[in-house]
Amino acid sequence: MALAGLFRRYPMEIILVAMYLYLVFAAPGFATIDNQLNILRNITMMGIIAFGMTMVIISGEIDLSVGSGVAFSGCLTAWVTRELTPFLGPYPSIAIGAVAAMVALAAIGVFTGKLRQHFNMPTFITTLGLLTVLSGAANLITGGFPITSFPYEFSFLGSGFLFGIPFPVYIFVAVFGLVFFLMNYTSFGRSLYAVGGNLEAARLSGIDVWKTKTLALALTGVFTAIAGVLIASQILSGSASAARGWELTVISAVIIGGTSLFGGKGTIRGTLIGVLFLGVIVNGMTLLNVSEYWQLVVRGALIIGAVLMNHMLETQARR
Amino acid sequence: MALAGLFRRYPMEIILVAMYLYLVFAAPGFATIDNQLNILRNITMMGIIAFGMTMVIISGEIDLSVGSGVAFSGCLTAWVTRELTPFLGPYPSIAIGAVAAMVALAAIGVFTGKLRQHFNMPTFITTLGLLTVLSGAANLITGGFPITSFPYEFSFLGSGFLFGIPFPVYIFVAVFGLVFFLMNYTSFGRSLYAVGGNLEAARLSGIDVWKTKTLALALTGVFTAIAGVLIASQILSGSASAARGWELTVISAVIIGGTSLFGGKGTIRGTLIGVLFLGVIVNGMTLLNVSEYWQLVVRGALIIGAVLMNHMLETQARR
Amino acid sequence: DDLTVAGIVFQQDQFFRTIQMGMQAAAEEAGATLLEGNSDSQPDKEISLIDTYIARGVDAIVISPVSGVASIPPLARAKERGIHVVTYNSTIEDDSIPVSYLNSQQRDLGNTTGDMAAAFIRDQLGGEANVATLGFQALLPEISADRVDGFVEKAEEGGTLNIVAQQDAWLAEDAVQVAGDIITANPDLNIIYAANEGGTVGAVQAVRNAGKQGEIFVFGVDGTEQLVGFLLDEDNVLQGVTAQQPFVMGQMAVQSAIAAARGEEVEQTVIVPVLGLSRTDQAGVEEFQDYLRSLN
Amino acid sequence: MATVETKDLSKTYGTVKALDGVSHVFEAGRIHALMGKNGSGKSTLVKMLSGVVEPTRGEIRLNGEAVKFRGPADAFAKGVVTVHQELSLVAELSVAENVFLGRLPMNRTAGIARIDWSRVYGETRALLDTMAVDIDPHTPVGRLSVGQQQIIEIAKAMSFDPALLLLDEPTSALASKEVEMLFDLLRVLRKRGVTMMYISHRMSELGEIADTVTVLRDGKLVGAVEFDASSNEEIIDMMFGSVARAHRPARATRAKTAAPVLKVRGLTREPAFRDISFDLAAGEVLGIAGMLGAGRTELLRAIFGAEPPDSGEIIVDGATVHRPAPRRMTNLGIGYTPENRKEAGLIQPHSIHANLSLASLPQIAPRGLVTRAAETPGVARQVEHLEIKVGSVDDPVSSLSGGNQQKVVIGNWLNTNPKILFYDEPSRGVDVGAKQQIFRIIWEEADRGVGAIFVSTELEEVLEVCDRILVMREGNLVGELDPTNTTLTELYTACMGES
Ligand SMILES: Nc1ncnc2c1ncn2[C@@H]1O[C@H](COP(=O)(O)OP(=O)(O)OP(=O)(O)O)[C@@H](O)[C@H]1O
Ligand SMILES: Nc1ncnc2c1ncn2[C@@H]1O[C@H](COP(=O)(O)OP(=O)(O)OP(=O)(O)O)[C@@H](O)[C@H]1O
Ligand SMILES: [Mg+2]
Ligand SMILES: [Mg+2]
Repeated sequence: MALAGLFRRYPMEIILVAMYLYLVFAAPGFATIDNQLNILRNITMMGIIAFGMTMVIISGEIDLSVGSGVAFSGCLTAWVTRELTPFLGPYPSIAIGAVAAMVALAAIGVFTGKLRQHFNMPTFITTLGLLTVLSGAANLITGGFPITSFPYEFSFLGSGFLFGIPFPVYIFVAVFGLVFFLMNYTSFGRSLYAVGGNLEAARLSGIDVWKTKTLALALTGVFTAIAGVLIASQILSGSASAARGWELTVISAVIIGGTSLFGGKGTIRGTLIGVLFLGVIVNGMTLLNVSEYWQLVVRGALIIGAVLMNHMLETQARR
Repeated sequence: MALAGLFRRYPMEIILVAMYLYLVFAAPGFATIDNQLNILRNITMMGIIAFGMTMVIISGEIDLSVGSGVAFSGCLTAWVTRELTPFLGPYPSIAIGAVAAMVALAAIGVFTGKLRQHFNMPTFITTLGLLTVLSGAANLITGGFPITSFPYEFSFLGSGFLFGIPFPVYIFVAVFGLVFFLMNYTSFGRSLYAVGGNLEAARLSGIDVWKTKTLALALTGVFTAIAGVLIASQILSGSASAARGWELTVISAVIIGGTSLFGGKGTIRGTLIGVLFLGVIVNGMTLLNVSEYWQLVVRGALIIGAVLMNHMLETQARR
Repeated sequence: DDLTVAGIVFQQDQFFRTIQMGMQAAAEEAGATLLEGNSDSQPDKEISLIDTYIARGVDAIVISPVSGVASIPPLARAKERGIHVVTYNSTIEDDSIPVSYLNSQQRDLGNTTGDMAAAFIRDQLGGEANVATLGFQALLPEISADRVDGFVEKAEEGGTLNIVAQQDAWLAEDAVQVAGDIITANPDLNIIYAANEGGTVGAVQAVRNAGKQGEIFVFGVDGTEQLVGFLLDEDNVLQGVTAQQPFVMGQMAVQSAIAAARGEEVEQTVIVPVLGLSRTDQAGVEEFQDYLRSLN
Repeated sequence: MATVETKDLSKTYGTVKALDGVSHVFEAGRIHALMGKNGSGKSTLVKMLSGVVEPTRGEIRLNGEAVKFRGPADAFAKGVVTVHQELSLVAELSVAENVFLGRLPMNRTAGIARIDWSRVYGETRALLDTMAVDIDPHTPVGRLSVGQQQIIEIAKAMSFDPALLLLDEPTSALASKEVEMLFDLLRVLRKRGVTMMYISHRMSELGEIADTVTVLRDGKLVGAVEFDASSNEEIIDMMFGSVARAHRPARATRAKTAAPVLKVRGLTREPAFRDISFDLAAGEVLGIAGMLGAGRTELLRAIFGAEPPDSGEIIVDGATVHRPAPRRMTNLGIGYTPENRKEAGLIQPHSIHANLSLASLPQIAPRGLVTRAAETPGVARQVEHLEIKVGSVDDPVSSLSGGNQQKVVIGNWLNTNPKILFYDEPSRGVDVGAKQQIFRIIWEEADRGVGAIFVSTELEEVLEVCDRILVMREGNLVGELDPTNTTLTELYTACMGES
């Protein structure tokens, strides 16, 4: 049957559409344009990081530090802004702060990659340690108080609209485009799959496996910093408690999108679907006014269900 | 040199001893018997779970749900106790509640194993979903408020002393002994290494690979429930917010102890060292009055440092 | 005499940070050593902290317990060892343990903002309002409920309240999203009440995101620099907050502890008054802003 | 004693009929050679007999009784033991634990059953001694060479005391000495009445041990003959049908005047090899012969930079290479096809397409931009030239049979247009036809000026393919031979040493 075939090829897409249709009828206000834009804006931050994480996971590594990375870069940007504004004015200061955050997280990605290369340190453990370190560092920067050094207009970045579309959505689309291009049309992208699929074979084929992995980690660092700056703009301050626990949500989105945790397999399109899936669930449950406790249960069950569906279809196809 | 050789063979042990000596001199109150017993009691809960987790990780899987598993089983025990006490009196009710929690978490372990077996669902994602589900379930059981159905004497289990030693330490030692025996003197234990090291080879050798993995997951469920009951006894109530974030700490302890995240390699002795290492760090920093922010930074850095040390020695040894 | 006091908070945020500063000030003044700990809202972590301080032999523990019941056993152990326990902000259900309890009543926090909302509903909204609340049920259910219910109780005095949504969101970035979702789901929403600082910041930003300034009004909790700034902003979103006085609370708590350790009499219960800050009283808000700046 | 009968036995993977209605009786107490070109279904048949995969259709009878294996353990219980084509040992565990994996002996003290470790190690020691193998049972298997691992695999099978022994290309990683040892063991087993099935692509081995030859083609049974009553030609005809076989073309005798493209001086990497010096001329096919563990693989990998050497000099085109690494050597025009394709040669989840253009990425995408248009010619060329049997080039490479996978490994390197190519056991697990194709490719490339180093454990191949042969023994270069006036016996003696 055509439908069955369609379902086998695009299971997540179809689940997403089904959920969507249900919510259109069941959830008050879901189908409004405002709400759709809202969903879009809500998923941008995690989405941007998830695109980086997709590359990292395909390359056979993982990054557990993105949650506190977001907090850290927001705080760093706010701190630099506060310190420099008296000399340079707000906007150059913000720009310097944002660049500093990107450079810092990219450097940390390189550090993680180097440890992996030279000492075979699993990135799982390095980034797990960094999760704690960065959270401490964010608190040290702020001294425990949110830094509120941003001018009001700065909130445009995270909250403003351009041609009727939330501004961060443009950044989201740009990052998606960039990663899509990298993964499908460059040797870097091809190498990601190769090093994740079989490290030794990739190495013997002359691929610079460490450069590939390190670049994926560093890019994720940059994307994390971008998300951090966007969050800081949304809440108009640098807060050390922002984005706590995001690492696991971002990884969920990537895996819901069909990327294999063992590396070598996955697509950026899938991650987009995964991110939308999670975004729609949260939005839908809020609109339906589901209690927080039930939200936890439903969200966990849907994550398991969605990935299970993918795996069932795959298992079936292999028979 | 003898010392160098010793260091190469027992790196973590030596780091632990060095840290210990430092704290004896630097941290007020560290060297008292009270404080040593205190450290012991504090590590028992995580330690018990870490022993189970060691088996799971060696078998090539992971369990991210243990944190909310602890909360869930404490709440379930408290709830059962509240409902049954009018009919059976407190102690039979607690016993039934504790057994119910163990059975529930063991069943969830079996569920996770079955999904892995039949649909090739990575345990990372199943247990990640369960982390959320169980946390929601714990909150639903309690309605958000701690359930205080335990008689005062129940606190003996988690807080009492027997022959001058905190009672939970006996449970800790018993679980350690059990897992040590399992891993070194039973075919189940050896199969753990085989299925984690080379799944296909294990299967071709006639090992029931899925039974092995599932049993490790179920045992970890039981241990998690034991830890949950002990915590409930310590706080004399079932609380849904207990043990948040434990999963990553427990995994850190296992990996600091030298177990490979990729499966097939590790020892239970190593995990004991890893658990002690983390316990001593937290206790020492509290006694030294290190600020919360610096504690985060130091803890993360020490985790990275300790694992790095292990890996550096290994890399060197291979040359 | 060299006194050692352990001061335990249960969260890292501006409120508790300010409490710690108050504690430090009081300890310094009395020449006592202050040990700082954070229980992270987790009963198990709290136990291991308290036990560690008992082992270290502190003279007093000043604590905001994570739970009214779960925190009793370890504090009872501390008391057995002759350690003086002072609770602040939250307490335990066993009155015999703490020598003193200082708090702003959580219900008062809700009530005070509720009074402002009642006046607002009566005067500006014609006696009827659609209201959404943001709490922190999954984090600290008891306190969250006290604040939200306290708010609703008083706000109802200003007219008819339709509660259209009750959700959890205590971190600013979560609150931006959740409040944003609620706003789209309820086009006729008038009021959002957020029960903590992060929720209030997020709710204000969500209203701004939606461009609903002047249509949706936010009431909240806590007197931080950012929130005070919002009260002075001209876009008329944030209407009122109720500030606790964390610095004073921390200071008084440590003072009580030291007094108890020196064998002096201390008050069993001390209510630290809360302070309503309303957009209608700009002078009061500015005065509070000056006070905040003087702390740093 | 076990008679094996298959009835209409079939296995389909998706649309691929791996085995298609095979009905045959394998008589008890004999050695049955199972022949067929790559992908003809031999391994699939063995996997079904050993309970690893379940048949799609049909049934298996042991001694007349229908059996249904739900897993390898069921097969063991019936005395069916298998040495699989792909190595299946746990690298982290010791030799002895691997031998007893899944059935560790227990003893009972105070009512508690526990593993009897002294028996595990004692019995393994004894077993290895009877096989005259000098490997410490405590060694982790991961430290052994591929050949040594293969021996452990065989030792493991022996330790079961099988009634039916299935051997899927057991000799593909073994050198002559070990092959002889294996055959001796098999003959002893045959005397004891053990039934055996033996898969190999080495025709020469059949004469030594096979009683019957059963041939599969494209999943179907072609027929079975008594070995004594047939000839090699007949068997090869059965395997390939009417398809014409490649024959060795007259090798253009090259002038040995060409300048050396590769010079190796005093190369050492302890403990694998030491003080190796030789030259390789453009267009020359240089063989390196040696016994198992002689250090050939290690030498090639060291020159290629996979594991850098301790000391010595590598000179490519007259320039010394400092700090060799795969990437640097690839850029210098050197290629290396590894001996273990599964671990080191292929990206298994990748498509055939991507695997064929992996090493040549720098050429295909000089500025880092990959387009399908740039890749397709190379991919298509290799599929055609190497006659890789593919459904679609977008299928994962793991769906190919062993031999076809090997061709992909070689094709990947040919696409880089190398100046020098190292072939490490390129014919491992490749059928006779494909083997000839691969040899032809080696010669053609050599004629175009590519210098080749050819390593194979099959000495006949070394003699057939190479222009010049170096002999290695225990990590030392011990001699040089001219294949045109060397006999197999001479080469074998040179590899074995004086004793
Ligand atoms: N797991 C699998 N999934 C899909 N197709 C498979 C699988 N295993 C084998 N095949 C296909 O089944 C056919 C028979 O494969 P098999 O491995 O039995 O061949 P073989 O005779 O052992 O070949 P070789 O000599 O190359 O080892 C091949 O076409 C192969 O591609
Ligand atoms: N990973 C390893 N660790 C330790 N020793 C090794 C390792 N790999 C190989 N060796 C040793 O190095 C020597 C050379 O092995 P190598 O694999 O190069 O031999 P070879 O001639 O290619 O034989 P084959 O590939 O047929 O096994 C052997 O003594 C082997 O035991
Ligand atoms: Mg085969
Ligand atoms: Mg070799």
